[in-house]
Amino acid sequence: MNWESWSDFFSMGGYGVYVWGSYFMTIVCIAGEIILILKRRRTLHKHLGLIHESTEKEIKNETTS
Amino acid sequence: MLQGSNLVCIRGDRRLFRDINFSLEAGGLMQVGGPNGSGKTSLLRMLCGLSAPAHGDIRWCGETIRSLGEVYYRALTYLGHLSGTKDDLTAIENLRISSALAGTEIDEKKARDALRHIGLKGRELLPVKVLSQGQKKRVALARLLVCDTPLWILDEPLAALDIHAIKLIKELLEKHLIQGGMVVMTTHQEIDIAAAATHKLQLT
Amino acid sequence: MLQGSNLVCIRGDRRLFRDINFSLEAGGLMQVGGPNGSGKTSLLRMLCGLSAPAHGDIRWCGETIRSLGEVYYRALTYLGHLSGTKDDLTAIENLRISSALAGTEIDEKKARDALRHIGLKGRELLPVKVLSQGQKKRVALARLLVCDTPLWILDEPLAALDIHAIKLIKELLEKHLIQGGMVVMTTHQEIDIAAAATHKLQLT
Amino acid sequence: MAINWFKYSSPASFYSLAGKMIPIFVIAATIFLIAGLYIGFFVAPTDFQQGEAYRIIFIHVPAAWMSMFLYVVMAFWAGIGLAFNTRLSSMVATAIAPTGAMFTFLALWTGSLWGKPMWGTWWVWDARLTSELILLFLYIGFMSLQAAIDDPRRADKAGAILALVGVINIPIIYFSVQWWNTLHQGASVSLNQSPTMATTMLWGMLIMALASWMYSIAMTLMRTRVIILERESHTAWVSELHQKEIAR
Amino acid sequence: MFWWIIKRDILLAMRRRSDVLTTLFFFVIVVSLFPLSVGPEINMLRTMAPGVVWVAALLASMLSLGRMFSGDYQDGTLEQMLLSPHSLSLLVLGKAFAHWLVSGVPLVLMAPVLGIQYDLSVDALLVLTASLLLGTPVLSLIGAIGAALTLGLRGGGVLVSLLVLPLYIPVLIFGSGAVEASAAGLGYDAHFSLLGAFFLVSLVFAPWAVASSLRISME
Amino acid sequence: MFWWIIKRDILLAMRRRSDVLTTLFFFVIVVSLFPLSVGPEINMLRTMAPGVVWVAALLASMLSLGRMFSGDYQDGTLEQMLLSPHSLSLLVLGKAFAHWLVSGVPLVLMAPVLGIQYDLSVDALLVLTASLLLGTPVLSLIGAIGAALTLGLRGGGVLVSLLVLPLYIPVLIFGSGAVEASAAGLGYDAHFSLLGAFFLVSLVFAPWAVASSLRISME
Ligand code: HEM
Ligand SMILES: Nc1ncnc2c1ncn2[C@@H]1O[C@H](COP(=O)(O)OP(=O)(O)OP(=O)(O)O)[C@@H](O)[C@H]1O
Ligand SMILES: Nc1ncnc2c1ncn2[C@@H]1O[C@H](COP(=O)(O)OP(=O)(O)OP(=O)(O)O)[C@@H](O)[C@H]1O
Ligand SMILES: [Mg+2]
Ligand SMILES: [Mg+2]
Repeated sequence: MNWESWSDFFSMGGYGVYVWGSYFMTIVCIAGEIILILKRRRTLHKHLGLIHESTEKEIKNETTS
Repeated sequence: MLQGSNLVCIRGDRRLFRDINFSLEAGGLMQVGGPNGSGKTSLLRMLCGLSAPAHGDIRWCGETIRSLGEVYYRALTYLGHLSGTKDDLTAIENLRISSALAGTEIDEKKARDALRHIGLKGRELLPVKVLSQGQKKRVALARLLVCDTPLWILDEPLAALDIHAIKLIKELLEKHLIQGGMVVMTTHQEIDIAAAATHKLQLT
Repeated sequence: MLQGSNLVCIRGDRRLFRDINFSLEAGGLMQVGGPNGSGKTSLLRMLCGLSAPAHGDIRWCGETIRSLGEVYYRALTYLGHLSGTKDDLTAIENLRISSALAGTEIDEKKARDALRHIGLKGRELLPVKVLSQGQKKRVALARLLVCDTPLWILDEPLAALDIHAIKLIKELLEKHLIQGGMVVMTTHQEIDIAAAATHKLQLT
Repeated sequence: MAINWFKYSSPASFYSLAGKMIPIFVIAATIFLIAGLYIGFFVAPTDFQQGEAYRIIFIHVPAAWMSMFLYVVMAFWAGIGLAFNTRLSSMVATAIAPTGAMFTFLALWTGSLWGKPMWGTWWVWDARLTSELILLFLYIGFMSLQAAIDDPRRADKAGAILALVGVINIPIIYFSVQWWNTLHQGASVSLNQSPTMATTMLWGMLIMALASWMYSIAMTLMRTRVIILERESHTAWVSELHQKEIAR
Repeated sequence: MFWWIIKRDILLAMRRRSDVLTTLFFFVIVVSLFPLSVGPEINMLRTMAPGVVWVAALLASMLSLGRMFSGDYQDGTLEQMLLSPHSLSLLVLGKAFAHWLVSGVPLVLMAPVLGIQYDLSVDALLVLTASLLLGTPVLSLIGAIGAALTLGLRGGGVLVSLLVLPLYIPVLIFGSGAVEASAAGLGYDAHFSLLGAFFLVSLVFAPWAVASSLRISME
Repeated sequence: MFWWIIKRDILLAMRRRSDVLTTLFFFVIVVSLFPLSVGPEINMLRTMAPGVVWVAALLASMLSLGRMFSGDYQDGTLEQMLLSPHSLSLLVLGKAFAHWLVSGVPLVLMAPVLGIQYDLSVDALLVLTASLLLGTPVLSLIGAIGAALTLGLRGGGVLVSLLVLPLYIPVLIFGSGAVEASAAGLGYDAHFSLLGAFFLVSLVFAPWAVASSLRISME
């Protein structure tokens, strides 16, 4: 075990800013990427819903007329 | 209202026409004819004030158009060989922006109605660059549906249009003329437009 | 010689046409008609190999045009909505360069004769940008006078031309057809061209 | 029995296959990540020269490796798409780009956070650093080019040409340390030499590299699935699929 | 009207979102090119920094000048603008403002980050950003004159730089001068007041000059 | 065919003689801007010189890329080129060559004069000129790829620099590196052989890449 205490762990021998800055940015990037993909998926599904509705309507129109 | 007297046009070392005189009253139509390169476009651009005649002058309500400046532009709609549409914008955006520039701001609904009327239903939201030649022309012509200027100067408004669209434009012009508007136009196609007074100006 | 089978064209999310079949023999004329935006230009560009059909194939002398590549281009002259002329060069330079690019080098005299024939006498040495709309179109069309390709694909060759020029083009096409050439063309104007066989392809 | 690869090269079947594979890679990535971090922070000893700051290595090096590796993979799939006109491989290439750009950015970010304590400056115009920056520009160029083109097929092909031309940059980055004598550390992991690092350190790094690898695959698959749906939104199978998903 | 023009130009820029980004990246890349070709000594780089950043900003702003009117000219929109009942000078001001929003503001925001790469002090960074904030609108306004004059001429893109660069030079000198003065611990008020004066003068005269050049170009 | 293309492009450039001159002036102005914004210490200027000249050459060559295909695209000539029975790669090579003649050669000729302003030695001047002579064709060839890829896209002018600059960088590094090595009295053979290698590689691959990009852009 390298660390005596939590504060020791967080200070990283005085390099805390640099080490945690790196890991923090990594987490931000990963989370950001995942969120972006999921958001893109959601908007896409909304869009698909619209297309779906419009084609259904067309089909209805064709059958009624 | 619109009067030209003794107009002369010189391009390079060539005199395209001289001593052109005309006067156009409310409800009047002037059809400028002539073979390719006879100076029709040059004349129309002069009437708009985009270029100056070598001699003679052009008056609107009795004053020369140079001295009128923006007052004249407020009464004028010009559609030339170039369409004035942005390839990257949609038809609606193009129409709204070009009318706003010309002094009439219109809302989205009105723009959409105009585009539908001119036969672009379902194409309102496409960028203009993917439209066909005739459809681009229609986007430009749609401005005539939303503007309220008395004087229209149209350079070959019928080029690239199909028969149906030509009929539409014909009706549009006739309506405008009946309401007391004025039209100056050129075309190489035969077209019969009913007007209170029709001048045919033949350039050679 | 030129055959299309089951051609389908998709633009964006719209199917412009499907199941287009035709076959064009020596001396044959195909007139493609239809309203604005019906896909005429798209079809013509496909026939040139500038874009690929979504389904179906196009054959020249039995082989698909993709596989023929440059061999096909040697037999083809295409004139589209765009003129392919350089504004800064003179009519003569434009004609000589565009024919050289298309595979037939011509000398100055021949270029000048062609331009005269098409009605640009006295304008041969002007930069194309000062020419009128119709004169620009004529510069582009002059290529038909000097090329010796069997297949001509012309997209609205008559736009912007005056009556005299239209007659000239009509005669030119008829001569080409009599000599065993093939023409595919579109136009919104009524025109009657005599040919060994005329197909009318109507798109909707 | 031979697997029918062609079956999976159709977007529709790839879509469902990818859907099944994503959880596997996500789980693998998580496990490796936890193991790597544990080794990195609790097993690996303090470096006698650099103190604790060296612990940045556990993301810096994997990120730097992935940034180059993903570019090559992207160019490979884009090239396949261009040569054989297979839609799926082009979509995969498009899907890789953002992840690759992200790793490049991370390599730059962590590198400069490491550089400040070690070299006393955030940035030097050293060959490797600069070429990594160029790599970021290449990724961004690829993405902006594709974004600037509306027609997806055209975007695929244009992007492929750019990606292929840009591949020359990869050897330049990799060998830059040997070609120019610079501040940045040379390769310390190579096949024929014994590693110069403490073994636990090396293990931590390698496991973290595996984690980022798994992560990249998972992200690529997820993004590819979205791209497939976007591009095929008008086909019958997509609307069927959509209905099924609504029903659920 | 002014707003319509700005709205339209921004809309056009947004339609291709990459536009704004690419001006920015151009700026970044040019600034990064210098250390590559000059070499990595940090002291030399630090002295060069203000000059390099300013030259890059100037080039980035100049490069996007070509787009300012040429699109409108080719598709006939400009003809329509000349025939618009609104004041042409105002329209032109709108276009210059839109140009600045799209090509100037991103540079101002990015400059500090690049300054860090050249190891500039915090003070110098602030002065650099402020000088760019005051200087880039001048570049857009002067640039508009050049763009209007070269309209429709072939090779306009390069010709415009020839016309415009000499006019840009005073801005460049005082802009980078301010940063150097601050880095050297001297006062830089004089530089800023001169930049401010340039800005006011160009704000008053440029729209008028552009409007007349446009009318001449369209004859 | 190759010759027809070259002849035509040169003819076009001559029709607007200012084109060639303006690329050149751009180059001259950028090189002269630096002493203005950096300050006049001659030692520093001498160290900067190769880098600045090379960056300026690169920017000048890049600026004229936009014109390479866009004119032909807009007026339909490019369509005709694709339908030409001649090999498209050859046509493209002709265009790149013409671009080099118009935008590269003048720079090569001008470089020694500018180098003198920065007080470079005769040896260094020779190496500078030779490196530009070998490097500028590579710039034209690589640039053609970027120009073809961005054809018809809005904001192409700036997008093309984003695509092309990263690819230019190796040329820049070795080109200016050669001059610096010679100024420092070191050997520069390695630099030149690398530049030569770049040239050959781009000569073989660029026309193909450009031809395919053009076909893609015209679909
Ligand atoms: C922004 C700054 C930096 C960038 C862009 C960068 C880039 C890279 C790249 C691309 C690699 C992988 C190359 C390879 O595997 O050979 C790498 C590896 C490495 N970097 Fe950095 N780096 C930066 C700063 C630093 C700093 C400040 C240090 C430490 C003082 C450092 C230490 C290392 C180490 C130890 C490796 C592993 C080398 C190996 O084992 O192969 N880097 N870096
Ligand atoms: N610099 C010049 N030197 C000589 N002639 C010129 C010059 N500039 C223009 N022209 C001529 O002026 C005429 C311009 O004609 P204009 O465009 O007005 O014709 P148009 O009647 O509109 O023709 P179209 O029906 O083809 O549109 C052309 O005949 C052109 O050749
Ligand atoms: N991305 C797209 N999305 C939807 N529709 C599109 C897209 N791209 C093109 N189109 C449509 O494809 C058609 C193209 O038509 P084309 O240019 O072939 O017509 P045309 O028959 O030549 O018409 P014209 O007589 O006007 O020249 C247009 O109707 C256009 O709206
Ligand atoms: Mg005309
Ligand atoms: Mg058409």
